[in-house]
Amino acid sequence: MTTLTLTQAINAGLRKAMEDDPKVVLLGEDIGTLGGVFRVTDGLMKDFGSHRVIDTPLAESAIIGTAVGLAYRGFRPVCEIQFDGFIYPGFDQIVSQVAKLHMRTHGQVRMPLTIRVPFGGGIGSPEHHSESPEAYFVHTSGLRVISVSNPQDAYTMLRQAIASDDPVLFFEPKRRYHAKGEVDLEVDLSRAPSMGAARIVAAGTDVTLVTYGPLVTTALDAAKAAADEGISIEVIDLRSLSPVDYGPLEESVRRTGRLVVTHEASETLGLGAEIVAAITERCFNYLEAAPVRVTGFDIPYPPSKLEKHHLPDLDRMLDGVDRALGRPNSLSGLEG
Amino acid sequence: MTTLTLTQAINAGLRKAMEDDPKVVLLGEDIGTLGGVFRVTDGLMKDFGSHRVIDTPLAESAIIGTAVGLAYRGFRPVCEIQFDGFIYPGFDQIVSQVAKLHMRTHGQVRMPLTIRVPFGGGIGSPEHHSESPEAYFVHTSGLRVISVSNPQDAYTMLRQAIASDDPVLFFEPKRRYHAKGEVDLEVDLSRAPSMGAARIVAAGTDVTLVTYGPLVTTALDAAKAAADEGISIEVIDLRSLSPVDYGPLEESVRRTGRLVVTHEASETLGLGAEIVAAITERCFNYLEAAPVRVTGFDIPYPPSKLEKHHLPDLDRMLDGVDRALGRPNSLSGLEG
Amino acid sequence: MLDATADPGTSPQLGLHQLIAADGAGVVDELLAPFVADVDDEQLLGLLSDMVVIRRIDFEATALQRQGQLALWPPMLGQEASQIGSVRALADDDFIFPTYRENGVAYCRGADLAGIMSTWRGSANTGWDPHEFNMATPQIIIGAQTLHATGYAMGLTMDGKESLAIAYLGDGATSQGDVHESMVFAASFQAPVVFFCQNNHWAISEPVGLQAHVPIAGRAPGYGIPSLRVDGNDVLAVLAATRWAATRARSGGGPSFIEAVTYRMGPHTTADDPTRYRGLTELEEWGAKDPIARLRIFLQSRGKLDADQEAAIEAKADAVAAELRAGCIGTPDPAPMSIFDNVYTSPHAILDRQRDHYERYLASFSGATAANTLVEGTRS
Amino acid sequence: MLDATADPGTSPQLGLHQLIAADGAGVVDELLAPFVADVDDEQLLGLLSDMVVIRRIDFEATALQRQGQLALWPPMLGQEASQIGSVRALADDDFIFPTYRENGVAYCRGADLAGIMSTWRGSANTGWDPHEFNMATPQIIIGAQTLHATGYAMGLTMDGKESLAIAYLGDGATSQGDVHESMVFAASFQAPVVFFCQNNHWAISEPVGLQAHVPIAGRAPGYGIPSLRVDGNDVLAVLAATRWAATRARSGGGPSFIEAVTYRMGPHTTADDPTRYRGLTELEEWGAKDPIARLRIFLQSRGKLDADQEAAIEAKADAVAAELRAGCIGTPDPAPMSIFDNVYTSPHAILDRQRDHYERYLASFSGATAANTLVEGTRS
Ligand SMILES: Cc1ncc(C[n+]2csc(CCOP(=O)(O)OP(=O)(O)O)c2C)c(N)n1
Ligand SMILES: Cc1ncc(C[n+]2csc(CCOP(=O)(O)OP(=O)(O)O)c2C)c(N)n1
Ligand SMILES: [Mg+2]
Ligand SMILES: [Mg+2]
Repeated sequence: MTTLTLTQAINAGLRKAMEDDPKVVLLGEDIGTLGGVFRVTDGLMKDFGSHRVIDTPLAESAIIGTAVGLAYRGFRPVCEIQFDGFIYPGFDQIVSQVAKLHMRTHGQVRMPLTIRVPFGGGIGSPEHHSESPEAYFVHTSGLRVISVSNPQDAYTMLRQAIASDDPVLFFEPKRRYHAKGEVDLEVDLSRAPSMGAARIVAAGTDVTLVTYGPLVTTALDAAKAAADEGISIEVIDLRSLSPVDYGPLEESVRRTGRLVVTHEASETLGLGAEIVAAITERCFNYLEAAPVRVTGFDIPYPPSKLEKHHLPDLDRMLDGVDRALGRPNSLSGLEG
Repeated sequence: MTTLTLTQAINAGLRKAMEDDPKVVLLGEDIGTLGGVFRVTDGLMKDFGSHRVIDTPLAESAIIGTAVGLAYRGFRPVCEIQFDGFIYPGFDQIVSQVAKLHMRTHGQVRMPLTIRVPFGGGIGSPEHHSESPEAYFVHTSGLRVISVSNPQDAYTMLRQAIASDDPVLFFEPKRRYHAKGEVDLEVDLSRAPSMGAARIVAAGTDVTLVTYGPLVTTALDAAKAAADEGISIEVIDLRSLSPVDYGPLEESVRRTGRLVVTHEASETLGLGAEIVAAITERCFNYLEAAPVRVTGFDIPYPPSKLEKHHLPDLDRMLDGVDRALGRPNSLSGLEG
Repeated sequence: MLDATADPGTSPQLGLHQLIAADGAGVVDELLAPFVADVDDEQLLGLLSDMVVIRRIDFEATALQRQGQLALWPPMLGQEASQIGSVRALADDDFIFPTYRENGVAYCRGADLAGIMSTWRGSANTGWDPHEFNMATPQIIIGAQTLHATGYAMGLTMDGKESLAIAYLGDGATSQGDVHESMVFAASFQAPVVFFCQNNHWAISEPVGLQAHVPIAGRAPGYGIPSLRVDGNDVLAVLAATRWAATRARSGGGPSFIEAVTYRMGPHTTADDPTRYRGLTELEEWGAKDPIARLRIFLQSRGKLDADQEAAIEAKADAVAAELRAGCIGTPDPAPMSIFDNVYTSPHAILDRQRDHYERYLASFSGATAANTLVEGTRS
Repeated sequence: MLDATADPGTSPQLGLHQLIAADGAGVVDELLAPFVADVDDEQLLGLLSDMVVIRRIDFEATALQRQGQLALWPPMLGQEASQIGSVRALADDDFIFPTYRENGVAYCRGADLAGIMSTWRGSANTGWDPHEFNMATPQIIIGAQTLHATGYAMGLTMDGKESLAIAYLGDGATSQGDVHESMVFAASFQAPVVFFCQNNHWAISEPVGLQAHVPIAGRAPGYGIPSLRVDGNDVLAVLAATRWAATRARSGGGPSFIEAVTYRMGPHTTADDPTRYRGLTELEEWGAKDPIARLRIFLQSRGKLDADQEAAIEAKADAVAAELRAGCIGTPDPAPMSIFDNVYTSPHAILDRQRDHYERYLASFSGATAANTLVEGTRS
């Protein structure tokens, strides 16, 4: 076990994937000499050369589109999109090409791209640097979407994503980049939990709190705070956003009867909508109250001085838990 | 009243909007001399000139992006995206500019764009010509999204969309383009129902069937077929997809206790997810069964010879209704 | 010095290059001639045969569309020299990224005729295995394939291969951002990619003048990419130009751009009505520049095309047309449950659930076989 | 003839145009000279003053960022001549579409200093009313604003106005598809738009050579857009070049492209560490070409800049810096509930519900005033 930050763990995962498979190449803006604006690719160009760690011209559609061509040729490209808000110029290539080419070619061509996206807010950045665009990709058939919350998952799941023959959107919670954790660098990928599996990160009995990425830490804090008030929250880290691993969610909700989903993305058609809908469909007779969503508002990301109001925090999560529990002291004063 | 096809109604709506306001200009590929690949803009270039009906070069990002510039200058641009699947190259301009500029400028700049998108399947077309991308835009704060199902709404709501100071995505059900209906060309916009209002198009008591665009006709047929079996379906045409007008939906579900949502778009994070989630949150105590979604599958749009399997039809809708009613003769044999 | 066009190494050759004029007369072109010095009469006959055959494919497919056997067809009438001249300049391991219109190219590459038709029939997503023929599926999103070709070419360099990727694109496509980004990447990485632009003068109803104010071939030099403007109705010149670009690519010379100036004699697709936007004069003018007629005259005037050879070519075309028709009509409809195939390479719980649900749903109509037949009736 | 670069009307002038050399000596440039024939000593002093002032703004903002008063700052150090020379060539009703770096341009346009800072402080989305100053908000999505400028310019033509739109962009931006599409549209519609590209040699850590294999100014002629390459550290030459382009635009001549060759002397933003990717030699080399020093020498050598004038300029800079600092520090945090404002122009049921909910939520912490104060504590 080694103590690593999230960025170091991703860096180690990239390094290991490149060592294991010469067909793994990295593409992105400023990922080479600079090592990325977050230093995630630090040192990799030096060690693997500029033919495998490629500083590209400033054009996201081309980063994805040339990666498609590289995949045609048998490479496993790992693209870095510098910030969440800069993925949209590459949207067409992702939706119409990356997601569809395997089906379009009757399975004869594979698109084992990994598209790394530092995402989410809370770091005091200007516009377009704090977005949570994951729902767009979850709605897009043909893609897999994952998000990590800790260094070990980052290391393991990134390697699994790169090894996957399906295209994977890999969302990195940038405000947790400096969070440290123990990482087993010798982890056996075939024995590690699949990147598709959700994980119960805190056991509880009263309410199921589902989240992913940057808010897992906050949800765990909320569970601790609630415990002091005698409320037992089960926290689930989704890990895979598409497909969602409903097994553990269903099992948990059947026990607790109550569901809260929380994410930074806007509420309307954020991932919470799908989870509330699917759990309602699957566990209707077990639900004791309406599921609750605690999310960013339906607004463009606000100026950073106001982001704390947009982002779900511990208090808003607990307010959501109160609502799910139908507790009279619910802060919002709103019914479900 | 005049009998018009859906395309003729849209054409008349464009014409009226252009007559009423000299700042209304149309931009798109092949919309001028040809009158659009669906002839929606037929005759408009001839009558209004090529400075108001602009055949643009073949570039969707530029169609949207120059419309943004025109809006800065006080114009009300109406962009045509030739087919649903060609909107993605313009996605960045829509999401990062069109949707956000009003907020970015503290309300000082308005983006009264209307983006017309012929959408949906059922016309035997090749790839990228039958998609239902509306959910991407419903998830995008700052946009309004509407879809029409009949010529009168097409005429009225298009004019309302163009008159709106907010950007509007206007989804036209291309497989209903030739459907005819009575249109009051003298309709008073201020008295007509708002483009934001949902409408009950068939009253019923047993189950609420919610849909929009191309499937409204199918849903009405399903309601008729069900009536023969003694099942009373209330059909709601959403009309506005963002924001959804929950008033009539809530009221209906409180009466019926059962909800089915149907659309062509894929299930996962299709609009049905939001409606099921929101209605569950708002009407939990009134629901007698889990809401049901009847949608396209989570696949890229299939080859046209197979599209009938992907698209919800009357039978699949009735199967959904059966499931919502918990009827034993449910075709699928599946529980909720 | 700072004039980007001054260095002969990256200089455009923007005159219209020709080897056979519209009237069938030979033309001297010093740049192109060396690249086809080896082309003998037999090879010329081969090119003629190819063009006649793909024109027949085009007619047959158009007829099949009218008869309801195809959902749509994008004719290549008038562009035979551009398609044949380019594809015949390539080696088998050169990788082709075509648009929807390069069906003649696909045929030359060896793709099965029924396969080629299957996507236009609406029964398949691809008509061939891209890896088997080193040719991607037809691209419908305008311009997108130019990035794929550039990426593939970057991969060739990484793999140390002396091969190339070629992207076909139309004049309309040149307006798309993706095409620009391709040229930026191709130039920066000196990728062995050939941009082969068929300027057929129209993008559906829009004339090329709307997309480009000055000749399209003039853009590439601004990226440091050498560019050639060639008579796209002159199969020999197209062959030579493509070999020029291919030679550059294979010898480490990086990307090249070819503008093949040709004309779309038919509608955009069978769904289009060109009489709404263009006159007969232009059509007649270009009819006089027909690629097949001119090669025929060129050969005849040199006594290299006799009646037997003509007949052999026609017979070949007849056979191909018959094969195409039979293959197309005989293509079975795909199985309903196949819509769930190949979305992912490995199991996917949500989709598997939907598949399972739909399978049971279909089965409920007519017992066990339902899942493999079409559902026509409604239940009520 | 077919050579796109042969027609002088659309021909690029790709030599590097200068009027004042790096050492302060005057240079003869026949193309540019007429455009600044009217510029007298007073105006030159004004340009010097502008440059000194915006350099001070830059230093002050950098300092404020270090002190935690700004979240981020993108320095313009080294690019003063490009910003001042261009903006001072414009009329008030010319509409500017800037990037995040044109803060000196915004200042010259009259925007309030505290306002300019507010977006970098993180307290506002825009620092000024675009309609009041005919200047859009700073664009962060690289290249996107070039389309807005083109559309605005198309609108000017429709309105019959003799005015123009100008898009600022960086060297890195030239790789984006949007920039290409802008040039296509600008050329097709002969829109009165000026593309003003500051080639400051870097896009964060990427040298311009990665984006462009040959000079950037060489691209525009491929679209039929005349192009000028100008010394971006020579304020007089930039003024002249922009007037050249503006004159073309106002007289129906359509779009123009200017590449101002300059250098980003500072980091990309205050968050960047350029020592990771570039050496001191380049920095020293460009330090010797400083835009302010050269104009100073130019004026001094002609006896047109005395100590009093220098002092007056410094005093102005001091005053601006003080105003900026006070304004910035004094900017109040925006009200929490303002996050719901201006998303739509009219009521929106879903958002209104969220607003209502959040208002009640905030109120629950500390009574009625909560909605207008910040919530810091947790409740447990
Ligand atoms: C991104 C995108 N936008 C629009 C279309 C619709 N469309 C199909 S073909 C075509 C014209 C293409 O013209 P060109 O590139 O010249 O090729 P040609 O058809 O002449 O071979 C258009 C606009 C599309 N397929 N993709
Ligand atoms: C679409 C997009 N991709 C990436 C970025 C991140 N980014 C911000 S500035 C920048 C470099 C821009 O370089 P250039 O255009 O030369 O302008 P300069 O910063 O030198 O003024 C990058 C990559 C962005 N803002 N937008
Ligand atoms: Mg064309
Ligand atoms: Mg730069």
